[in-house]
Amino acid sequence: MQENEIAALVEPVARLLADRCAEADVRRIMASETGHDADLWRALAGLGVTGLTVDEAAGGLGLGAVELERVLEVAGAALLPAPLLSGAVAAAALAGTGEPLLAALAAGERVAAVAFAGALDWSGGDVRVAGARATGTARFVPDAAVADAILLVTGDGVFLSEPARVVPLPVFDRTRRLADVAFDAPARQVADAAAAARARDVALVALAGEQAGAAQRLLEMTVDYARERHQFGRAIGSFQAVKHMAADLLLESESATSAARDAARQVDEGAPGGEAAVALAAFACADAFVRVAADSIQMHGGIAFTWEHPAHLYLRRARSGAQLYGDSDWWRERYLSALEEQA
Amino acid sequence: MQENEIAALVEPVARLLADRCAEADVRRIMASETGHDADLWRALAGLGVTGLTVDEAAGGLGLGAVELERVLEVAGAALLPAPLLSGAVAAAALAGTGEPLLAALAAGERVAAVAFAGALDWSGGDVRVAGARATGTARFVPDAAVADAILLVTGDGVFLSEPARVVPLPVFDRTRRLADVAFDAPARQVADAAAAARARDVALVALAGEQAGAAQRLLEMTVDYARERHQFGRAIGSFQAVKHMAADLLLESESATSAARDAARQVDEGAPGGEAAVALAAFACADAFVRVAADSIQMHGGIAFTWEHPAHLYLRRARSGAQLYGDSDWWRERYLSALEEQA
Amino acid sequence: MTDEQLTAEVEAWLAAHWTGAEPHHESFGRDPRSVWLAEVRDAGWAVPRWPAAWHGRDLSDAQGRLVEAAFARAGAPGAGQDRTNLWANTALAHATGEFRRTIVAQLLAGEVGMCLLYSEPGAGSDLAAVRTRADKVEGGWRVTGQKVWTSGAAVADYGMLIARTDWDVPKHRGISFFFLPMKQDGVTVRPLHQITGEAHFNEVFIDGAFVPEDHLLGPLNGGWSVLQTALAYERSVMGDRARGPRSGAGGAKGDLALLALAREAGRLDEPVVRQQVAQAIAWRALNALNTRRAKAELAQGSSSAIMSLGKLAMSRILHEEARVRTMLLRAGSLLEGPEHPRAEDANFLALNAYFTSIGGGTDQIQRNIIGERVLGLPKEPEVDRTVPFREVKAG
Amino acid sequence: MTDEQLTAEVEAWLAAHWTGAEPHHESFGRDPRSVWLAEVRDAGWAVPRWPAAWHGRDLSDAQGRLVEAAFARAGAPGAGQDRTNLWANTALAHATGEFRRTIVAQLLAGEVGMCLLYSEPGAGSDLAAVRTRADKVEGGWRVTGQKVWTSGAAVADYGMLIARTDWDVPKHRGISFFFLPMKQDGVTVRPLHQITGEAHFNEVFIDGAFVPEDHLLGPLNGGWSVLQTALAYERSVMGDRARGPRSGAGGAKGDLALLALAREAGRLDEPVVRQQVAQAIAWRALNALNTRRAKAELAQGSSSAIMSLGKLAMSRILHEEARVRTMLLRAGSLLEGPEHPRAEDANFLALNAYFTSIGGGTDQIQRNIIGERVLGLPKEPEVDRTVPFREVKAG
Repeated sequence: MQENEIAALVEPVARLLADRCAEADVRRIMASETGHDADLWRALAGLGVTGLTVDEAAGGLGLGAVELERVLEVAGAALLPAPLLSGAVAAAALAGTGEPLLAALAAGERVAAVAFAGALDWSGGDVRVAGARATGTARFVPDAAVADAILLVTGDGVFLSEPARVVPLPVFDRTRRLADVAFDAPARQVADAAAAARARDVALVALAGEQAGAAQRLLEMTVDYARERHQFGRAIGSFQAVKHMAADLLLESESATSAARDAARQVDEGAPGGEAAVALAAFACADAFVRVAADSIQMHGGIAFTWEHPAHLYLRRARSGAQLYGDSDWWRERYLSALEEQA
Repeated sequence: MQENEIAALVEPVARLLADRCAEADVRRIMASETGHDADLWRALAGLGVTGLTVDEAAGGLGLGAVELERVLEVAGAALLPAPLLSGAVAAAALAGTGEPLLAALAAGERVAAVAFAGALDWSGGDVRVAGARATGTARFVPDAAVADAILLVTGDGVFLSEPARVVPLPVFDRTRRLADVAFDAPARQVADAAAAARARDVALVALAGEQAGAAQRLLEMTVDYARERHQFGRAIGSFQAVKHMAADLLLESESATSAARDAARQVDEGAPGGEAAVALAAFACADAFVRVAADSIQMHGGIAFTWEHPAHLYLRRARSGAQLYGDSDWWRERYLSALEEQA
Repeated sequence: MTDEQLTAEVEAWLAAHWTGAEPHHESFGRDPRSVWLAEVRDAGWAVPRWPAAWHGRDLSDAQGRLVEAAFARAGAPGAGQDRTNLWANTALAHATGEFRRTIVAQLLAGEVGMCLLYSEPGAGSDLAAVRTRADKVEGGWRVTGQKVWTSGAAVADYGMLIARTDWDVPKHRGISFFFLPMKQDGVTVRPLHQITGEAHFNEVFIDGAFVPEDHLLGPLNGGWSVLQTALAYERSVMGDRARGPRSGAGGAKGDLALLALAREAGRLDEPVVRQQVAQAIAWRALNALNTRRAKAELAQGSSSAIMSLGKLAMSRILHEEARVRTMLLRAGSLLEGPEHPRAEDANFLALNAYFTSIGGGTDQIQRNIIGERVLGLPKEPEVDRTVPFREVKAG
Repeated sequence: MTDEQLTAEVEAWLAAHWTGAEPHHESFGRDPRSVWLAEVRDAGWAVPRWPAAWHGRDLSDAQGRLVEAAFARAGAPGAGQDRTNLWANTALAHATGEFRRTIVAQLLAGEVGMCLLYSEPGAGSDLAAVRTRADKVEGGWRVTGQKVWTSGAAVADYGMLIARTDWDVPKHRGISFFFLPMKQDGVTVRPLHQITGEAHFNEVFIDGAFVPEDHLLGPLNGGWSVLQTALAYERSVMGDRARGPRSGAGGAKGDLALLALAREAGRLDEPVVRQQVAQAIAWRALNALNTRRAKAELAQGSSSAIMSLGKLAMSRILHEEARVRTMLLRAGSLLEGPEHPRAEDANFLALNAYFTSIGGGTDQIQRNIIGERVLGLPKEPEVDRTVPFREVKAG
């Protein structure tokens, strides 16, 4: 898509979220038992967002990682508590399979979660798929407790299996619910290893986009506050201590945005440098968001040390996202390995 | 020694260096072929500084690491280009041996250098002492080219051997000359492994003291400049960007000073936590001095980008000292190992 | 009196009065702790360095420490409040008349609860910008405004309050310092939830509350300098107030907690982990060495520049330790709650580190203080220093 | 004219005139490069977007790029100076009369050498604080003062000079902009040795040097805005001016140099090393991605905030790369000189990184610019903005 088409795609989503996913909504959904708002989800489905990356044949928009990433920048900015990322990854995992789940995902009628396992596991689970049977537990699976279907994505391919048990976890970032998912049932392979790898890349790019978007928004909020808040007879943003932090954070958040968008492009193009680009986005966006969130609290001062101020919601999201799909040290290591292979 | 006695010891040294080791003197000695000023050395000997840690029986002052560290703070502050550290380490290595070299060191009549080798080698040399014979090359040995005697300090003890070849090296920090020293001759053991270990500790504490003292002095110079230099109608030190860097550097330089002095005390006391304290001083002082030197240039601006300004002399000293006796990563690793053994 | 005689006297008094616990049995209707503290006060041990007319014994600082040491050996509380009791020191220095006599005695016996009413939503780093107003009425002042970051407001009898009493002079010159009676209509206390979810602090809404004439401390419009004295006490203890892990399950205590945690996580053999754990431990160790050196320098009578660095150092230590804990736990840090104490600790510490880096003056303000007061760098131009407060942009 | 026609015309002209090198054979007594540049100028290709009356062809920006592209394909220099020639653009915009006509033509042909006379020992970050004075005399001005950080002063014919022409107005309003003839008594050029030991710059001592009346650019006392235009050119290229290793022995080029160096040092299997090498490479890669995105945004007509970040990013990259190189070499970095190219590189880069973090506005000034111009944060109070320059503290 051209930049103007992307803008036209993103704009109604941003408007919907401004209206239906304001801070008060986020707090309400956070405080709810499931962390999921079915009405909001239907409204997103109404814009086609739930089917963004679902094949057109299954009623989706059939778009790529580039468009997904841009939509998730907006979702991240609003701290959207909804299974959007999981659904997009599921759609990538099932692309071209004609699975009936795809149409239900596009329509927003069903919710999918994705458990990475085997060679694609970052979180210490022990799921094995062997002899058409899945056993073991996948850890920290986003949205699993509200999902109608849980895909198992391993180094060998994509599988569907009925989970034996889904145990919701008490999470630090209550805008993204996680669960441990135990398997002990037949597993049906629905896509190959290439689809699984692509699903992994889409997950990372989507998360990176969320982080970049959240960092941008939080920095804007912080800069606005620094313009308006006066101490010592001056806007605090006129003090170099605050101004220079803001400048440094702009570099972080713009770099994150560049990295996430470039990785999305490379995933769509299947470019040879793709693995490095995805790894770079994974750690650069995670680190940038953590730093922006941390420094934003410092720049606000006391007001951001309160529960009522939204800054800590961003910090929680930032800290959690930085551990969800492998940590930054892990991805820096992968980045260097990918560069070595290129060199 | 009590604090007031130490002050009385240090004060004449500081006065001598202010007089005879001003920036112009440092530059003159830097530019000389040997990097050594025999007159200045004699003047130091006149104050007893060359015999600071030499046994009283051999005509020295018989002082410990605590006093040595404080004198080297002053030497480091002045970037003293003289084989003072080497001589003090040699004295520690030979303590109690009655070697005739000790008296010559105390009197300033001879200059000693120390090559760490074997288990105490940090710099990639390959010296071996076996069958009362030393072979191989010790790398980056300070002051070797002007030394009358070169001690070999290994994990097994302290040895004297006539070097086969001393090759002066082109060095980045011309206030501390280094040479590669090749051995291929009989080696006579003059002290045991405990003396060798103590010499190693004294070397590290002495270097840490130099670094702490240099960091203090450079920070003072930088703060003075920030008070006097005006841009935009204000002293640059009134800008938070400069002021806050200065505050952070004060934390660095004071921490370095505390670490160096504590390590010196523990070396003298032979305390059980001594190894950790020495390791801590090694990396904390090296890192602090590098940071103070680097940021001081930035705080000065263009003037410190000139050869004529002394800031880069400190940066050269800082960078070199940080590699001379093992780098900071190495010492952090040793620090943690020492803590593990204590725990 | 020689040091030995003094110590003997204190020990004799303690032997006669201190039973190893506060006197529960003889204190019907009164707080047993207050009963004990009143005894200590009346014996002159509460404030041994103060004048005899003010419950003291006119002792030197060094002798005062002997008194404290004897109490500490016995495990008895209450001695040395001349060094530690913010409230009593402030009242002695600045209150007047009968109120001074009453309140000082009560404060030394812990008979009244206190809180601080300084910060406002619009006056955090810049305390001189307070907008809470105290308007003169018959017999005293009527106070209206809002205060935040108050601890203990719900149980306090008095709040040490700064309020504006003159709006037509520059901001530092129109502030007065009061003891505001808290238990009256017009004072409403609400819990203030922190970033961690806890509520250690309050917001205090003041709507026409009354302060009697004699509850003014220091001169009218001279409150700024009273506040400076009071803040000096606070700063000197700030470095010690940083809290440890919430779970209490930290394994090894103190400096080596990270080492223990890394071992427990099975990651102590990873070089990248070892470097980070070592550096974090080192920062804490260096701060301890700085503190020890500062105390030694102070003991020798030279003032120490190092003392002012502790809060800034602690801020870096706490943020970095939280980061290293998180790194060690990896995905394990996604959790919280009592069943996941390691994650709870890492996340709590990451959030609570701002208590130190923001509370009691942000790191940025602290760097200003170090730069200006310790290093002698010039202040920034102060745009509001000479402007009537009415015209200052604030909030 | 269509794009195709234009390209065809340029290519035809090049085919007829460009022999693959500048015309040595026919240029006795003249600089062969100038001979060629004069031909390009006279054909209208030097400044295709400028008006025909000024050596141009009135082309659009896009068409101008076609001209540049055709020259680039042929390997011929001299086209597109309307985009790149600082001196000519400044002269065209601000010079007047006959001098304008002469100097623009000479500058486009590279017939005169130029240098910048902006910075002074007392006016670095704060260029408006210049104290070099230009005093009115018959037929022009007499200039006295000292300039620093000048490149090419020894061979320059003119220096673009800012000097103070009114001392009784605020500092920005008393500065004028001149083309100072360098080859005269009263102008002394001395090499200025940098921290690296090299001397790429000069100090220029000016003692009563004469500037003719018509060498004033822009209005008298209106030099500050002329300077701003000129500085804008410079900033846009600053990010590209950072220099690489001195030895040229860096192994792999560009982004992966550190990877190659780590392998060469036998340390690529150390996890601690790998993390640091990866992060340093990542910063360079992220800056490249930012630059690419900024260019794409500019091409779409939206202004880009990212462009202003490049210099700050490059400063971090260069300092960090030097640090990683040093870490890789360990004690090997103690050396210097041609026999130790790796050490030479690491040390040179560590020193030369300040060229980027200080030169052309320090990182601190750059953060001000980003904070104020990009993020819209308010400026600091400017104490000297309205004060007669005589009364300003400077230097």
